[in-house]
Amino acid sequence: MIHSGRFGFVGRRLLQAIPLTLVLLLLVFAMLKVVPGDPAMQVAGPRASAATLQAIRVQLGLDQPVWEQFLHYLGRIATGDFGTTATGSTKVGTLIASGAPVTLVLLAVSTVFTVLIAGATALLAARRPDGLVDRMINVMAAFGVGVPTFWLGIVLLAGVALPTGAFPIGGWGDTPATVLRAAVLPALALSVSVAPVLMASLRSGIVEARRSEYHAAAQAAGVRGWKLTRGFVLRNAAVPPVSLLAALTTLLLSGAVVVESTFGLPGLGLSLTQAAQNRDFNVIQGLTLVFSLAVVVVNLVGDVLVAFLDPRVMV
Amino acid sequence: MALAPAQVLGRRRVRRDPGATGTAALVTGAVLLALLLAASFVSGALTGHDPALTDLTARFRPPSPQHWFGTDQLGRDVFARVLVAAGTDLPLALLGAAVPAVIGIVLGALAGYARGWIGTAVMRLADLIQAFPSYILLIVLVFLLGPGAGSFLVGAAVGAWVTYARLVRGVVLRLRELDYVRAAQAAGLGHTRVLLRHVLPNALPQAVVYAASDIVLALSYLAALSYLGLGIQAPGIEWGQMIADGQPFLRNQWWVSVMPGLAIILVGVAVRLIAGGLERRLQR
Amino acid sequence: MSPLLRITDLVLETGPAAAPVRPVSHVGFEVAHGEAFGLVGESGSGKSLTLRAVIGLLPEGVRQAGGTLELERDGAMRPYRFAEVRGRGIGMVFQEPMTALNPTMRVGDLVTAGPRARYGWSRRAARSRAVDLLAEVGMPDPKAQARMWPHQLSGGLRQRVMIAMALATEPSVLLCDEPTTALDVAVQDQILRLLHRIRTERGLSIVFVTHDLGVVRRLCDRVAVMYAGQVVETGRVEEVFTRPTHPYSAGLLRSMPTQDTPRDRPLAAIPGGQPGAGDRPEGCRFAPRCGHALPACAGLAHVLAAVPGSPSRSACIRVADLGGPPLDREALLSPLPGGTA
Amino acid sequence: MSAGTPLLQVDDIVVDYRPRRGRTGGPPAVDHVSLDIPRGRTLGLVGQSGCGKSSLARVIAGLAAPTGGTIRLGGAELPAPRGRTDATRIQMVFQDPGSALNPMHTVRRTLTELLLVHRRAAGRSAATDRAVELLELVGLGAAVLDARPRGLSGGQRQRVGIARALAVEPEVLIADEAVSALDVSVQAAVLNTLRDLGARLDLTMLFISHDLAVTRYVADEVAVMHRGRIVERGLPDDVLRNPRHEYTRSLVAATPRMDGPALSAPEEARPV
Repeated sequence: MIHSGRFGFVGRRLLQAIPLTLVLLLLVFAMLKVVPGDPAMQVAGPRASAATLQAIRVQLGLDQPVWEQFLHYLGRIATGDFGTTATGSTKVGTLIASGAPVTLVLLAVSTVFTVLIAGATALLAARRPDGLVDRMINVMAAFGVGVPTFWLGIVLLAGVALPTGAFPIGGWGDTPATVLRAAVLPALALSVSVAPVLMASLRSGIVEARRSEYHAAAQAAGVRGWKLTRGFVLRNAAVPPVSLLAALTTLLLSGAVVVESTFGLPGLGLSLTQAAQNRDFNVIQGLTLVFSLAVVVVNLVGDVLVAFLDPRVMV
Repeated sequence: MALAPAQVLGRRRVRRDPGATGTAALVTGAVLLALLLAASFVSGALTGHDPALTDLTARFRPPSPQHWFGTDQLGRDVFARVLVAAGTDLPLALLGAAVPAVIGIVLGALAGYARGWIGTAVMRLADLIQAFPSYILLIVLVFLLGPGAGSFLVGAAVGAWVTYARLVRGVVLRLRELDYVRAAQAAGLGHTRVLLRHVLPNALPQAVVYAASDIVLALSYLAALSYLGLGIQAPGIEWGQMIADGQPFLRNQWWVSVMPGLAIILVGVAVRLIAGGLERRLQR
Repeated sequence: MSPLLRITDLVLETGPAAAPVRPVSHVGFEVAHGEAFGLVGESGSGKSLTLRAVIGLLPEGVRQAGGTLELERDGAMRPYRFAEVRGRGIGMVFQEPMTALNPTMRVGDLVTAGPRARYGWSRRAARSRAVDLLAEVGMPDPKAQARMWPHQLSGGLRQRVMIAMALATEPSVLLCDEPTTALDVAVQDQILRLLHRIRTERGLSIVFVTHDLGVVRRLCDRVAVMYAGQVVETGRVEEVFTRPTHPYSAGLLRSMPTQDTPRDRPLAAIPGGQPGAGDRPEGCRFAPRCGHALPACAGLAHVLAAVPGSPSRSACIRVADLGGPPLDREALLSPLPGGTA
Repeated sequence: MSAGTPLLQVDDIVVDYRPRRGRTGGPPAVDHVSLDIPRGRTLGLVGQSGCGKSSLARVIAGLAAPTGGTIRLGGAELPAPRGRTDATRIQMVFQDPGSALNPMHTVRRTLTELLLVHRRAAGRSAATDRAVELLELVGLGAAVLDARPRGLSGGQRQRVGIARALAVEPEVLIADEAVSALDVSVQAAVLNTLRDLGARLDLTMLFISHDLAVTRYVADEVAVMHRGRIVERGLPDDVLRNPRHEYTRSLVAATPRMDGPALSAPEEARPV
């Protein structure tokens, strides 16, 4: 009946996500093969003798057939073992565990900012389509998209954090209060480049709903005020932005990588940048996997949300 | 490159006054970029300061009539260096948008027109690539291919074509059902001719307008990569790199790091003008 | 007795205030109680805009620049404010069943949205009233269909939901904007019969906009023929269709093939095309295409005058000297060459 | 309608859009249709949306391959897909004036491209002259040569559509709801042109429409299509005045006529 349609749809999306994840795992694993240079050499150093190199290769299981190595790799991933960092001091797993909360908080706060900024400006812009306010907001939006996140971070540091001291000029907090305070500026920098996309989608959703025949039909039937706006405008205008949410979260995630280095936040983004700078393969492989799996999950959540908001999505 | 913000902004159906044909915006934008690019070759003569000349006596001069953007930690004129950097940033940003544009348009048109397995194959590949957030894709490529312009361009090509492909495929799928395409097929014109002469020309305008705003994205990715030390390396000069180099002196000499960002925004404005102008010209 | 709805001297404008364009200029007509009034014309004649002006739902950029809209209340014609009549005196049905129903709302909630807002029906009362309304418009399974979404219904059923939604607030006038144009002939017939039944059962007046002369004949008692933003003829349907008093109505009636149109001669098409809102000539707007035009017609002020020997009213000054209606008599048929419209 | 073997012979055509295993229950879009049109005559095909008339038209025009059945022109079977020359032998005029012409091309380019590709004219100037001839044939002139579809009225666009179909000198012209989207007065003018061309060029035509009266006026013979099958065929006045098949009767009764009964007339008040 009706409901099975939606849960059926969600079930199908889940099934579709599994092959995608497997392919991602394969790709990330394959990265090992593409890396220039010999992994064993990286461990033992360039001057190691052929015998030591061979021993390391056996120890790392590099001599086994590829698909066996892949299964072995899957086994290790399942238990959270992503290998050790280049310096060998910490396990990549712990690095991920410590960095994840920072990145998650940053994403959460910037998502809140993005929704607030986009929501407010969209409602303002949609009040009089093509009016002065609407055109001005569109220009600012075009600006926002063009402003590099890391530069905005620096301007916020120079213009707000340093002079007022109200916000730390880098690093993370340890209590919820200090964490929030540390997250405000980076999250703001991050959301300014993403909010315009959500704003444009919400704005066009509202304008189109107001210009639609079902809106006129409701008015003709005497529906007015908040009932009209909620039931016939917002409910329909929310569909396009929600379907964009997954893509926007991916944008935020992507931006976070840069913002974390501007503000020195100890998140997964900073680890990824540092790993790239120090050519730390295991960290890159582990983080790439974590990030892409996160995107798969976010897309899934996005599809589910759309399915519940828009009954036509029964495909 | 996961989702190009400009794509959504570009699709506004706005009733602009029919008078403005968009040429004014188009010309201003293009002239701005051309001037910036030209200035990058003669920045020394233009500003009266040799961008590479270190002069420790002139360290950290704030912005002034002599030094519009002030001087940096080695006493070099920041404005002159910003102009020189344009010679690196602009061409790479243009290429970073053009390369994926070509790939995306071709694959998108094929996926839309041929449908069948080609269509699904292209779209599955697109889903896969979009599973990697753009910076992560770039950073992994830098790791594999080493820092520098090369990995940026490969990253742009691998990541950004997806949006073009989706845009063009959508348009081609719609155009394919229109009567005039059916009429061309019925009149015995071969599929290649119908696709190249009748379908693509009507799909290109939207792709070109988007491409114009994709340059802004490509520039911000290039600058970010260099800011992270994974893009343009010294002795090359690039805006993101300049911002990163100036960050340690942010407390008292904010201009060293802040000023190069203005150039990026100026390019963003110019390209936005071009995109707006193009859109209005093509809608006419 | 006084009519139920009266529109006088309606003027609609669009474009800059300094140099406005008038898609509708000085349109007037009356609709009696329980009467089905047809507003017929080709695309661009302004019929749809006129209908939307009656309930104040003009598209963005179009504004009412003149004219009065009156509804009869306790014996007197009184101008009304749109907020007063929407969902009370006047209801409206739209053309595209696909876009006229809120896609994210169940049919039952949609149908009772009006009365819940206007009369404060409770949720429970609304649910049962919804089923009754859907039954009244002939839905095969009202209880189940009340819980379905619009996109799950066929075009014909969606149009019935549209009608139920308009009837829910007990209007005295139902405005219909080409509700059957997008439908199949068989489904259209059912909807026309439904509208006729509801009109007789509820004593409802209907204002029906269409380009289809057959539908007007089928459903309407009186009709107004619109051309280039003006009413050029108005009268009882049998009268206008058999003895047209305006060359455009005559030309329109002749150009539409019927079961017994002679098949060996070309159709009497009207040469040229209907002028757009921006480039309408002075005086009689049909003059450039009219076989009977005189120089005087170009300077003509538009007036819907009575016609000697016919209950219809016409804007053509030559009706009398052409020997009165029907203007499409063989004698009058100036050789209308196959037009190159 | 004898006159030797008919020019167009359509035998036992089936069109089924459902995937092979999903074809249980319910008829295919076109369910074993056979029809033929003698040279120089016009067959009218009437049916409501979804009856399969457009699917049939696209198969005959070579735009889609049928699931089953054959199409013969002048006795010889047309292969699917058709080669360049075979493709020109049957041409189509489409319904929607808004999308019938390539919005970016001028009328000149739309016509000359076809004339040059199919070598119906040697060189650009010869192609332009031939294009003007074609435009005059359909009641337009050289004035519209350099206009883009945006600058033409609905009626003019449909006329250019007819000129385009005639450019490759087809043997059969299919008009698929070619006047349905036009206003009544414009429709009459285009119908006159179609009838006039039919006579002057001795065109063999398949005129497809949902409008009974229009089809009766244009066609020499009328076939009625319902749920993928031809349910009735005969002379226009017979099919309309005394329809034999139940569906045709209901179609004629449901079609509102300018000279038909009003619903308020007493005998019409049947329950809904």
